[in-house]
Amino acid sequence: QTKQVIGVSIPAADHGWTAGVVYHAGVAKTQLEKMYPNAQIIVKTAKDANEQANQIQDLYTINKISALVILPQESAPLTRPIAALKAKGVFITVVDRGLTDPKAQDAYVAGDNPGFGNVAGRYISKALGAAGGNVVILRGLPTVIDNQRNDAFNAAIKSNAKIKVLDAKFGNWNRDDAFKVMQDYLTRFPKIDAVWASDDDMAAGVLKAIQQAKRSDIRLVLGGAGMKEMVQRLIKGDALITANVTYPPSMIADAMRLTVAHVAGGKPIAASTIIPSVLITKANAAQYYFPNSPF
Amino acid sequence: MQRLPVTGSSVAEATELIGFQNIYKAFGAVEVLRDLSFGVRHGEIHALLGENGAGKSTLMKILGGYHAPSSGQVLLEGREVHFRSSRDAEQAGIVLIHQEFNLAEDLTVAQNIYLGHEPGGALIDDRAMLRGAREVLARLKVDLDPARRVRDLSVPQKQLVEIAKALSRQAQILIMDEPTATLTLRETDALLDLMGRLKSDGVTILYISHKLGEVKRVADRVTVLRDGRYIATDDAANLTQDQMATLMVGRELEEMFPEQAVPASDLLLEVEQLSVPGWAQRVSFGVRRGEVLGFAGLVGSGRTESFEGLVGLRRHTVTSVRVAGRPVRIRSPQDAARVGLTYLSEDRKGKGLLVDFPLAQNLTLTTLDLYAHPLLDPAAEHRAMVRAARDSNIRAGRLDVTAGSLSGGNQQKLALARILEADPRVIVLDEPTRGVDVGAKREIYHLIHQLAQAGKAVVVISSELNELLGLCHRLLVMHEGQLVGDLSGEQLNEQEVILYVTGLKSQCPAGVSVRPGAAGASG
Amino acid sequence: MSVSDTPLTPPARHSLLARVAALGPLLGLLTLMVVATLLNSDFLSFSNLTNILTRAAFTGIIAVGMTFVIISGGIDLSVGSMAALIAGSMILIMNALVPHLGNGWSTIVVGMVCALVIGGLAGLFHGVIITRGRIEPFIVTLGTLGIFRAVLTYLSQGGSISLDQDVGDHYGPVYYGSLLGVPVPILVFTLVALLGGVILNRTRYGRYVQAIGSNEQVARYAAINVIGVKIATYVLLGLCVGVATLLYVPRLGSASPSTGLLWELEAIAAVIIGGTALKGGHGRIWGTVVGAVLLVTIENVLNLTNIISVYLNAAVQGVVIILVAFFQRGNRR
Amino acid sequence: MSVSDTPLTPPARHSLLARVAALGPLLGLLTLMVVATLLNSDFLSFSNLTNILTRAAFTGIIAVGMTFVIISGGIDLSVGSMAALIAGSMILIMNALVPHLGNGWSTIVVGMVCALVIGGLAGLFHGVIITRGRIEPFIVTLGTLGIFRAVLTYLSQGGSISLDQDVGDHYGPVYYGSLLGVPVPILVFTLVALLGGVILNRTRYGRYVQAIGSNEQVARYAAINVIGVKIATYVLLGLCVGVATLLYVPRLGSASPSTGLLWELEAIAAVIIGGTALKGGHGRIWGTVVGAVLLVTIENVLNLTNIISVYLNAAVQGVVIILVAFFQRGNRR
Ligand SMILES: Nc1ncnc2c1ncn2[C@@H]1O[C@H](COP(=O)(O)OP(=O)(O)OP(=O)(O)O)[C@@H](O)[C@H]1O
Ligand SMILES: Nc1ncnc2c1ncn2[C@@H]1O[C@H](COP(=O)(O)OP(=O)(O)OP(=O)(O)O)[C@@H](O)[C@H]1O
Ligand SMILES: [Mg+2]
Ligand SMILES: [Mg+2]
Repeated sequence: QTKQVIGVSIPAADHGWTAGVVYHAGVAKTQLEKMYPNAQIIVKTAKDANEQANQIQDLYTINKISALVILPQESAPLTRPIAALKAKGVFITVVDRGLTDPKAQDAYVAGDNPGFGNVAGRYISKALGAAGGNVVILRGLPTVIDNQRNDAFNAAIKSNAKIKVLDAKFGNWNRDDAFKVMQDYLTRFPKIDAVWASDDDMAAGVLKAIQQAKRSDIRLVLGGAGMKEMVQRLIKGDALITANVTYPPSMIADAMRLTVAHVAGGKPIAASTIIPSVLITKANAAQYYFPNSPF
Repeated sequence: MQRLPVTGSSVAEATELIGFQNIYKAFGAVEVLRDLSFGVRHGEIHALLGENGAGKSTLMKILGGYHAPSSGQVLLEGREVHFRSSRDAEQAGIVLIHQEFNLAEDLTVAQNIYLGHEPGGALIDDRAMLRGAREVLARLKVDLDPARRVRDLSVPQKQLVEIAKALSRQAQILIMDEPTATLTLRETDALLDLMGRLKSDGVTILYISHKLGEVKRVADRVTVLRDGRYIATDDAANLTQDQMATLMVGRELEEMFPEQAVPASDLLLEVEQLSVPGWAQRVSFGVRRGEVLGFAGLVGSGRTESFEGLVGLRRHTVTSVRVAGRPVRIRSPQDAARVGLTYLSEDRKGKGLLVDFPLAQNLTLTTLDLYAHPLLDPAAEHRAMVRAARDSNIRAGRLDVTAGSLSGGNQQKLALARILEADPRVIVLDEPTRGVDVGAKREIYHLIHQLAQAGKAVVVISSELNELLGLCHRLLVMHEGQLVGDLSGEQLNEQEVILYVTGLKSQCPAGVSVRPGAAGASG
Repeated sequence: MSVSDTPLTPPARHSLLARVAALGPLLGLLTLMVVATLLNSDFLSFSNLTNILTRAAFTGIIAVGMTFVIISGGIDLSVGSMAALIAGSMILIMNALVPHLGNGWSTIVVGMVCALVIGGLAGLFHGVIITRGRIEPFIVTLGTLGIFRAVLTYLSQGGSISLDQDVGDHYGPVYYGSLLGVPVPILVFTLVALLGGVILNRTRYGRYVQAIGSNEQVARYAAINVIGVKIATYVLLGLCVGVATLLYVPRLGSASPSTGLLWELEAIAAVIIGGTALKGGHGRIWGTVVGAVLLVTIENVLNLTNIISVYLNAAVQGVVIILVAFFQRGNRR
Repeated sequence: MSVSDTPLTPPARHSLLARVAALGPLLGLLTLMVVATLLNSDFLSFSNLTNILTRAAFTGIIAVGMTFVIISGGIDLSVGSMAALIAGSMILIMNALVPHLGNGWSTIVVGMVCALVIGGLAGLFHGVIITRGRIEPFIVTLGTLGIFRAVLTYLSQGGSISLDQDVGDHYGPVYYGSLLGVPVPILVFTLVALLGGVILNRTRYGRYVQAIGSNEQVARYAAINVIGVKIATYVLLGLCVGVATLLYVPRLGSASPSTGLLWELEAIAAVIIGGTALKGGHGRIWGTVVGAVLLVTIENVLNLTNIISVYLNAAVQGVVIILVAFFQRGNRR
């Protein structure tokens, strides 16, 4: 059997979650190359959509890949470049961020962004109970996935009429910015019951701001994506962190596994694999704890 | 000439403080100084004369520690010295006043004067600095606030700061490279007096100037260079100004000022009620075709600002401007250029030339449209430069160097050549012979008259009274922003003009301007 | 201070050494290409080389305009945001035109014209505020950097703006097509660079730009319309951004808040690596072109090989940039 | 020159108008504060004001160092990355020291010293390469911008490096603590600013920095050690980055590839808004301080209100920056 080159193109590690993606991709590469001696896997990271488009071009031109697993930095701008590769016969597996034209891909492995928002929204409305309360939101960066999550969250939280969303501002998936936004929320709103930080990196910043302001009105901070420090706090029984919502960076490894099995092992692959977002609570936390991952 | 004793022997006399021995200096392939030897005595004022580009500044920079000679020795009290920096030279008591300003424009006067020598301990003693600066300025009889930023000063004021800076260093040997080039009567007088006092304090002064009258007045001895070679040294008392000029140029100079032709009667430029806020009020005058009109005045009298206003470089108001009888509105230098009015700035380095640009590109800057069809033709620009170098006698080692590497006088000639390229109808020259040697001065004077005869109107702003008197048909005098005199004919003599210049005499009550047409009547 | 430091103008400019140093960026690029070929012989393949040049076209075209701005003594930090805004507006306009003009060339041409007009207007705005308003260009364009991108984010409501699929199919050849085997973006880049070179070195305007950067006062006294020339440099840059964007849109078919992120840094770096002084006064277009290609080549080489940790890509880029600058340092004044 | 030779009116610089214009950034800040108070009266609360000043402390401290670099005619684009690298290294060092020195102050002090040393060394590296290597500071620091952050990313393997929990608890007061009711970062910021002001305006070194920025040749002729002074500005800036970082680390107790992102732009903007010329020569520390506070205040005001779309935040920032610059333009040369 001829050597199959599989390209993996993912965003550069610029915050916790993407760091997890890079980590899991690296781990999967080692495992899979051992499992399939006829497969060579090349992992590339890109800092933006433009660089990623360049990168997959290079993977095709120079490395002569036969399959590509890609977690697009952004959906729309990468649709065309990916379609161009598919037209040249490369097997395409898209991860997490759906392309604007699904015809450009062969397989799709994704987390569930609306589900992520939905699970979070339902948890908060339940946790605040019948009395309801005030909620502030920290959004990520202005992108399609952030819009999807935010819309689903808002829809879900409507189920509890007593809940009032005070404001939603961008924390840029960044601890620092989340810290500042939260500081200002605390100045502005005398009573906040729950914070949807929508990401564990941001939740870390939010917690520090609350700690500094010595505010006791906040009952709950909900992050997301299952960062190991947060899961650990959950296991320890932190007062504010009572739950988390998965959006596992390890989905890249799943996608790689499926793709390599397909092109190097001839196994069939489903057109679409959705990895659902689930609620982590103290009860099931242990199984989502990866101490070796950077995330 | 043959009676001049040539003392440039290679053995320095015992009484000599400074000895130059067989100095050579080359910049790349360009030889600037060749086998120069002469001595300077203790406590004398020793003038250094020579044409533009003769190598005077270069030699002084060698003495001041800014350049090293390519070969040859500099002796100080008979001992050979090797200065590796100006700081070394300063430690030996030698301080140089640069021909081109070396001031940090963002710093204040006092900060510049003390740059590198700030008084005080860990913290600078600002008060001592201001006090000290005020003292040196007072010695120069300059009334200048030492807390002002140099950027806001005029050219002459900057020159005075440059001098004050050197004075504050308590030099034993003071090198002055054309310190009076930008100064008017009064500051020049004060400076020459001060030089006398310094001399009696035992300071040795090396003095470069193209103003031979001054040389005659203060110098003890004179050394002449030509083309980087030593020519002669003699007591100043033994030489007339004409002899000095002859030595410099190497041949007899004819009459400095050309015959004046009679101007036509029609006015090429008429200006009514020109005011530049803060600098000049209601200045009105006219210039005839073929006329050379002089503007005299002290520093700060507003001549420069008036004309900068007129050509649209400053905010100004004016009742009317006519060029060749047609009313024009001038809001920018481009407007002025369009109607054939050009202005040569007195600030050569700051406003005149692009020192980092090649000569040709400086020459053609205002007249680029002549070389664009529609693409620029560098070959044509080069040809123009060759022509201009010949016509204006610009001496450069090669023509592809940058303007900044020309000697001061040659830069001035280049700046002048540029504004003539535009073939203007009315030419305003602000200090056109600043830093120019006698030979070249004469050429410029003749050029001015050729321009006048060719039917142009020429306005000359100058701080050299002799120049104005010899050159101009008519002289307007400004004092404190106002025209106070319109002198011609008999009135064109030094005593009379000085009375007006210093404000002791005025033709009209302050605020009432001289009518342009009234020239004849008052004369 | 040693004596040898002091000459007023370095006579060395004319020496052989200086001539070689002036070629610094080119030598850097060649060295890099040799290394790349040794690492992976496919580097020199025709398709890889055209890939590199095509990619260099975007920031390259912008960098040509930036060269003028920098030579004149200015700077423009907003070009990346401007590109994003132009891309977004252009797509919205074209999408809106489809019902009226169809999804063919008439729509696309109108879109392209709009790209140029928006770029030109943005440049005009910069130029006027900077010259008439007398505000540091750094500040003005730092401000518009935020403004342009924010407006795009608002237009896209945080998501992305996608071009109508059919229009995109017609528009595609502008990026993906080629003429005589040369991809269109490379042709346009070449054209822009040649034109830029001619304008800078062979026209009055170019000379004035250099003169103003060298000494603004002198230029003013020499009856040069300083304000007009300066404004024109920003307009020119705006137009270049417009051209780059109208080549870029068919490639990715969309615009989002992250479009054109950090292009300003890349464009400015290309200019400076190419040997133009950040303080203005003199510079050269070919240097800028080499600079732009060099930056893309570094990225390409990193994609071609696997020898260092992915985390260290940026470090390699940094080291190469410094090394290239070191090669050409003899040329600095 | 007698009294009668003095000009008719004092030059405009010394006029009332010029004095007011010189206060431009301060007026901008005050206006903004008035608007903010009208929008949300909590703005003026003690805790909000200390929040603002504390946040301003990081980029503010860096901006003080940057003021020196810019006045001397240089620039440093790498400060954000440098902060990230210092934070990461410092945390790793402290974590490694816990077994030996315990989790108390001795570990922390060693960590702090390391922060300063790393910052100083990075600055020294910049200074030497820029002066001795004669490379444009823009290029050198653009290179190290990539290098520093890449090294941190490598060290953290893309994730974040977290400080040992117990050390963090001991270290916390350096950020969260206060002295006489004033948070420590504000105190340090004040101290650094005062020191910076004294050094810039009252010491020889400060004077030389200005002289070099104004005219390097003149400085050299005045026998100033130009190279030494320039290197020292970068070292000073490196130390400032070190100080800022050692205040910052206890705040979040971690460093990640996104730590300090874009701080360089913020620091440079603070300097320029404060009235220092990008071309160097003159500047003022108090202006920089006001600039830093102003930038943070804009952000704070935007967070405190809800009147415009979140998507337009950056646009408001941009407009305010340009407006403030417009206020003080009279002050420009
Ligand atoms: N750094 C330099 N590089 C090249 N040529 C130089 C340099 N400095 C001076 N020269 C040349 O050396 C010659 C002598 O210049 P210098 O300045 O000494 O003349 P000068 O006698 O002072 O003239 P002026 O009266 O015009 O000031 C000139 O031809 C000048 O072009
Ligand atoms: N207080 C002051 N503030 C600003 N500038 C001053 C002041 N005092 C004097 N000056 C400067 O004095 C200079 C001389 O004035 P001006 O140029 O109008 O005189 P002038 O008659 O042209 O004399 P000259 O051409 O001989 O210098 C002005 O350029 C101006 O800058
Ligand atoms: Mg000279
Ligand atoms: Mg004057």
